[in-house]
Amino acid sequence: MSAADKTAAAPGQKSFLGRMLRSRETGIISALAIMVVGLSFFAPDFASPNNMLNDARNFSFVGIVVLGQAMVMITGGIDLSVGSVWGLAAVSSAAFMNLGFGPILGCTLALLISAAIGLFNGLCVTKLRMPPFVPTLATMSIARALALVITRGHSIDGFLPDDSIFFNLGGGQTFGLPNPFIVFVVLSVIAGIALSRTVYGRQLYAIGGNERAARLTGLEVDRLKISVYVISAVTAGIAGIIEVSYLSSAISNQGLGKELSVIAAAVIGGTALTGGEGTILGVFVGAVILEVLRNGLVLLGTDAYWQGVFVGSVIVLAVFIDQLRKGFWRTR
Amino acid sequence: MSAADKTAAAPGQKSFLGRMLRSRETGIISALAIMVVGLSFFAPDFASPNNMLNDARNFSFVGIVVLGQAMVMITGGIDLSVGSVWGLAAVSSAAFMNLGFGPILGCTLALLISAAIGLFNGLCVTKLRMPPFVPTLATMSIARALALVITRGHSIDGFLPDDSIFFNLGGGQTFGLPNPFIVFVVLSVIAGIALSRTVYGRQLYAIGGNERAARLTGLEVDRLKISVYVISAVTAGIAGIIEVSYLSSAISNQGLGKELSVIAAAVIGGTALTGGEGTILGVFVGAVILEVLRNGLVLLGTDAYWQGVFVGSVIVLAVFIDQLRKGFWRTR
Amino acid sequence: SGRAHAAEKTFAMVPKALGIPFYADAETGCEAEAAKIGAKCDFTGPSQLDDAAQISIMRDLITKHVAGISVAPNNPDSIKGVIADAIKAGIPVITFDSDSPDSQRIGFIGTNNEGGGETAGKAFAAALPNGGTYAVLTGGLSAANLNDRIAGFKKQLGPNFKEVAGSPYSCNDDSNAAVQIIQDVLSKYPHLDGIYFSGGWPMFAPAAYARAVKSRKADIMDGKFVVVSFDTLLPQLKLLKEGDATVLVGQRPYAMGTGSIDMLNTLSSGGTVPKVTDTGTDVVTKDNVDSFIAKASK
Amino acid sequence: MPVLLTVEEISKGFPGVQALRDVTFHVETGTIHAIMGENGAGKSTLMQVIAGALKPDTGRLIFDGNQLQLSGTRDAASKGISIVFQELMLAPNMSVAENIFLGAEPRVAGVMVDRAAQRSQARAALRRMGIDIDPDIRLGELTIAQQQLIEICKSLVHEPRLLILDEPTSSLSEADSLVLFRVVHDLKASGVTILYISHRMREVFDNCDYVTVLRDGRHVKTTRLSDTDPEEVVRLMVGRDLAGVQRIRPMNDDKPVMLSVRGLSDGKRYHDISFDLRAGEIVGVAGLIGAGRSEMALGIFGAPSAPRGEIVLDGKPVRIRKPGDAMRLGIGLVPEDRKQQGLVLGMSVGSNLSLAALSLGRLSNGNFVKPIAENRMIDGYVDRFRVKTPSTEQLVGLLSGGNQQKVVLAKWLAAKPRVLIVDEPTRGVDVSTKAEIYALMRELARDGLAILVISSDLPEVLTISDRILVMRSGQLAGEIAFDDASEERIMALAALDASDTPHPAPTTYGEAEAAS
Ligand SMILES: Nc1ncnc2c1ncn2[C@@H]1O[C@H](COP(=O)(O)OP(=O)(O)OP(=O)(O)O)[C@@H](O)[C@H]1O
Ligand SMILES: Nc1ncnc2c1ncn2[C@@H]1O[C@H](COP(=O)(O)OP(=O)(O)OP(=O)(O)O)[C@@H](O)[C@H]1O
Ligand SMILES: [Mg+2]
Ligand SMILES: [Mg+2]
Repeated sequence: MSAADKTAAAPGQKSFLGRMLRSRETGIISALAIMVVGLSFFAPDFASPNNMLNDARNFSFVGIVVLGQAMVMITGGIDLSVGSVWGLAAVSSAAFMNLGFGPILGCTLALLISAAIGLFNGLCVTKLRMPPFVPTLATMSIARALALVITRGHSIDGFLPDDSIFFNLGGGQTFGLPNPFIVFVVLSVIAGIALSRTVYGRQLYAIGGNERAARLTGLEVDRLKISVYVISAVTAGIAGIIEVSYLSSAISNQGLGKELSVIAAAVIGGTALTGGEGTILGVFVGAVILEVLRNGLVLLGTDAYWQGVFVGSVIVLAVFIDQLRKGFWRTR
Repeated sequence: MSAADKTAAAPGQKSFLGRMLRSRETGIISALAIMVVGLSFFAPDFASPNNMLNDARNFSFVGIVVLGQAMVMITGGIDLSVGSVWGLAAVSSAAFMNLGFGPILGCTLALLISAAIGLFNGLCVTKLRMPPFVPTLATMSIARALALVITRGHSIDGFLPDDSIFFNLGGGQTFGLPNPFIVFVVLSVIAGIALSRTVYGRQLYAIGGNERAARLTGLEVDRLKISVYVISAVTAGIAGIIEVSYLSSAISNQGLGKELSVIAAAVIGGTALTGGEGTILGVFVGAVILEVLRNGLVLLGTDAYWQGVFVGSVIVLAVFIDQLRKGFWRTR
Repeated sequence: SGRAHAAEKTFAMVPKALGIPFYADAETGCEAEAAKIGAKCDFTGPSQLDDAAQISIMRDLITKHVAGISVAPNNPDSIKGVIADAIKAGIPVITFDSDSPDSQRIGFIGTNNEGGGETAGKAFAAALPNGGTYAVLTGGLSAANLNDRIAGFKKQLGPNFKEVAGSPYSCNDDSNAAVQIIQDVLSKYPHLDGIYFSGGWPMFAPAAYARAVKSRKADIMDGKFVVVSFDTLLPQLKLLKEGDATVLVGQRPYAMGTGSIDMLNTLSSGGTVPKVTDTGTDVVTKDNVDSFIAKASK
Repeated sequence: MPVLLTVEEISKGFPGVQALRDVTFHVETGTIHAIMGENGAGKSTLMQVIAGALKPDTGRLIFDGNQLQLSGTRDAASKGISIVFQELMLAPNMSVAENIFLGAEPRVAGVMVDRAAQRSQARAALRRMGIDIDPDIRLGELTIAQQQLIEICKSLVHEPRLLILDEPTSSLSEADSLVLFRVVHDLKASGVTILYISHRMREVFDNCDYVTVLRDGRHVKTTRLSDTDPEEVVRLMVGRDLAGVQRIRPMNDDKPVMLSVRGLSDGKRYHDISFDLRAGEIVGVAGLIGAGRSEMALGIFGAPSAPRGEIVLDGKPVRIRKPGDAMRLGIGLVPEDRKQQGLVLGMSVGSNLSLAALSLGRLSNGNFVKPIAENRMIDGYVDRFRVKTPSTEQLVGLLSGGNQQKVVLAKWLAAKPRVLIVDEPTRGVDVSTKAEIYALMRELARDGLAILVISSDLPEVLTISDRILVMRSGQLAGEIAFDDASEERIMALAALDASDTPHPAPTTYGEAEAAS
């Protein structure tokens, strides 16, 4: 369905509603809608504008990384290194600024380091034919260690004067919306267009669907695959830098364990681990669901120890609703 | 090569050496051999019997769980919940014994709980057609939360008199070998025979190789898949219980993050995430490599901050050597 | 309305992460004290050590309008913003266990980790008057409180002490891994003079720990091998009594829990509290271990 | 003869497609019963219903006097019905013996596989079919043709009374088909009934007793083959008379050489291949299975490129390192295995169709796809090839085999190549579409396209080619000019053993095939 639904839209032929209902994301959007309605009812604070803005900021960090991860997964890969690259980018950008490089140069260098790790992953997957799990697991370990080496366990702060505009990136607002959220939306739109409207995106789906056929159709499979690992690492780097700006401090365990949240959001959003399937709208909703859930559980005053039970149950339920939707339209 | 090489041995036709060299595991065994030789040379303590016995105990915990994980992966699945099931089994067995249930009943109940989680995973994967990542991610969260609920963050100890035979399971030795290692070896032999010699094992490979074909050939695909998730959860439970016996204390974060070590060991051992490939010998070696590496880095006196860099590099190198071997025999 | 306590206050306690026995003791204290004064203790924190997740939870608590927050910051700098926001929203905030002195938090209750480390270092140096080689075992390499304990510890050691290569060793708060590291370290350095644990992880697995140090047990009893550990949990006390450790230095998490509630209650009723409240440290040796065991087992 | 199977009013629908409507007919015991119909007529669907792989929406099956209630393929197998599916249903990671006995392993002690017995029984089963394959070899290392034979071997393990073969010969050469037919006739002699699907008219008339024709999911007619002729069968299938495809003598004007291959060799599967291909020319490449034709074609296309030899395009030597290079130079390759190599099964018909063109930068503005131009192009080819699909958004994997083949062909024509290599272009394609494809190739050749057709279907090679290259064990065995071309000449060159001619070749059928 994926690619098909996105590209084809025989105009006028089908009603808008029909198309909406049949689209991949209906199930997961319904799951989100149910959660939002339920929470607004049981936790009145949930619907307050302030809380919504907080949520919007919170899901943006993971959300940005999910965009890159989704592209990797569409080609049939997986990137476990994102959490560590996030941490390394955070720490190295702060360290560069601490050395007096200034925000722009410092962040650029941090992103270049991230990209280099993505490049390494991509080369191992393509040129050395490793299963993606292996090099990304290795760089997960390596990048985290490098972050530790840079900080030697201490936090880096005071790298810029408190009134520096850099802190606006993560902490500030524009038109009343948190800046990280704006970055997330802009990147989502770019990624969405790239996946659904460009030749590049179409080729990624083809690689994930049938790599051999893609190769025999003349696609530069290796180059395309390398590109997604680089993109994934760069999105992780962006998240790390924005988080540094938000926290105004960098520590080596930033992004720790985030690879699981990121992959979970992508999978909940309908991205297949086997490749060839997934949309940006889906993973966007997936990222939002996870944060709304976390926020909702605190607002409902759930016992902290039980929260994991609810998180797990909602993940299964959300995907179950999605399956129902698919089943419904399949047996129709 | 895998399946064929394992089963086939047209007698006399091929030399033993030739078969060894062509077997799937040669590459990874060479990688291990290189490590062992290098370490014995640079860290003389490494080869001491005492250190070897310590290592044997240490890799057994993860090793036992890798056996179940390998079976899941051979059918094309993945089980992320093992680390949390490990923790839940540890905590619940200790809690049951604390309630005076006695070691046998307490451990049996803990294993039943583990099996129930595996059953849930299996049912979601087969009956609800979820990608394995989803339910096992959910139970990863749920089982960890349940362990927290049981302990409320405290550790459980003093659940049995200090001289109870139960503590022998993890801490004792038999014929001079640590008991966990013996359990690991016995379970490996059983799993190895099950995978390579029994109808059950062959059917697991068939499912991973071509699920549709397996289904249309009349295999009970759903039942087989459910069984591997149950087995995987039970191995995780066994590891948890043996760890409790070893530590004589249970805490909710036992097994935290172990799913990654377990999957890494399986992948390093040549198990494909796409299913249909993998051997017990391979994953056994995979588990050993990870522990030898950890132990070796300490014995070499490596800077703690840099260790992650070495761990990552060795993972890539080990798999690279494996690829070389494959490439060598492929172009032959 | 018939409800006498319509305004039952909810005070939130935010640890660095869930599932750590130390904070579980603080939670017990928090709940006991809250029950005493007819308030509610809402104990909630991130599932793992994560600055951003902790801040998110703080923001959620502000949204919920709790009556006060006591937090153990994962990172003293990044927490400043959300503390300021809470204060702005009229919610009093104090810190416990770890502090954020530059923030607008009203008070701090706990022990100074560096001070605790110094206590441990003093005991270590006293036990090894001639100095020697030593190793440090810690949880996560980037945990600020643990790093403070190590820094304080080292400050007290003279020039005749030498840290071995590879130290500090990190066990990531995993008892099994901690024991493995001790085994490895003792194989590599069989003549090590002392070891310092910045937290009690290996000793939370008493049987395994006892086996791991068995080869040096006689040395520990003779004072030729010195083991100084943070924390004073029951299994540790028993090990000390058995002669498997030299000195334990402990903080008082239960007191941090009760104290937090008292301070927050005072603040929410318009009172004032001191800037820093020291809950003090316990130093346990062979001489006073029995009284601690008696206290801990009751 | 007694009736073995009665199909009664079977209907089956899929989302958007009514595949079968009230199909009713009888199959007599001990006969070879052909099922024919155009692509998408519902043949495979019907066979899957009979074999228990699909549940019919309505209708009944009566087998040996009893009504069948099948719970699955295993149930059907235990009742005596086995099927060889149109797509291969094998596990590539397992050995040949294991595949043959999958789900029916000989056991010791209840749970253990008796590997010695499995191996020897597999060897015996292979020998009975006259196949020389080591039962221990990994299945994935075999060619599709060999895998197809293994698949048949596998279906015989249950000693079926009714054996269903869904296009078993589509990936076999004539010589390999003979092996199969020998087995089929042996089975018939031992009382087994066979349902046989094929698009090859001659095969059906040579080997079968009855034919049932389906059109658009409806039963059209069941008749003895001796009571009918190919023209009538075609008419029943298509619903109208088909214009014949004639051999057309090539014009003898001097067309420029488009592609010239010199000494191409990969050192393993093909050696020292040299030939010229002129603009507007259709050159056939014949040979036995495994002769190295496909590998040679891939070598030209750069997948992987041949280590030795020279390729000259338009008089200029070119270097082709990867398929992308070949495509940019105007070379296209329709690969032989559409599922593995040709299509992205999980993508829509439309996206598959435009993939090659998009990669060449057609239909896009910079990197942005031009949706309107793309849809127009897709609709154009779907109409022109009469691809049977509910919409261009349908997943290509859900189309019938023949329609998938049309999509692959269309995909490559949409890339507008100057040289087109087609490997088995009509594998699994019905007669009328075959005729269309031939006509289309002619038309493209007339417009100057140079076409190299690799085919194991002798009538096809004869019909379509201006001249024929024959390969034998990796080398060019010779070239046959238009006027000298005959099946005997080809076989003489392709096999050293010239007496091994495929069919008795009764002339009437041969002409009928060419004419249909
Ligand atoms: N699983 C499915 N989902 C949707 N449509 C299907 C499915 N299977 C078959 N169809 C459709 O049902 C129709 C009949 O298909 P079937 O495979 O039976 O044709 P066929 O006669 O075997 O054709 P061919 O000669 O090309 O193999 C086709 O239009 C096909 O697209
Ligand atoms: N992946 C492979 N591994 C091993 N041998 C192979 C492989 N692919 C092809 N071969 C062998 O290479 C030889 C040439 O195969 P190729 O497919 O080129 O022949 P062909 O003439 O095109 O036959 P076909 O009729 O099957 O298309 C055959 O002997 C075949 O068995
Ligand atoms: Mg068919
Ligand atoms: Mg071929």
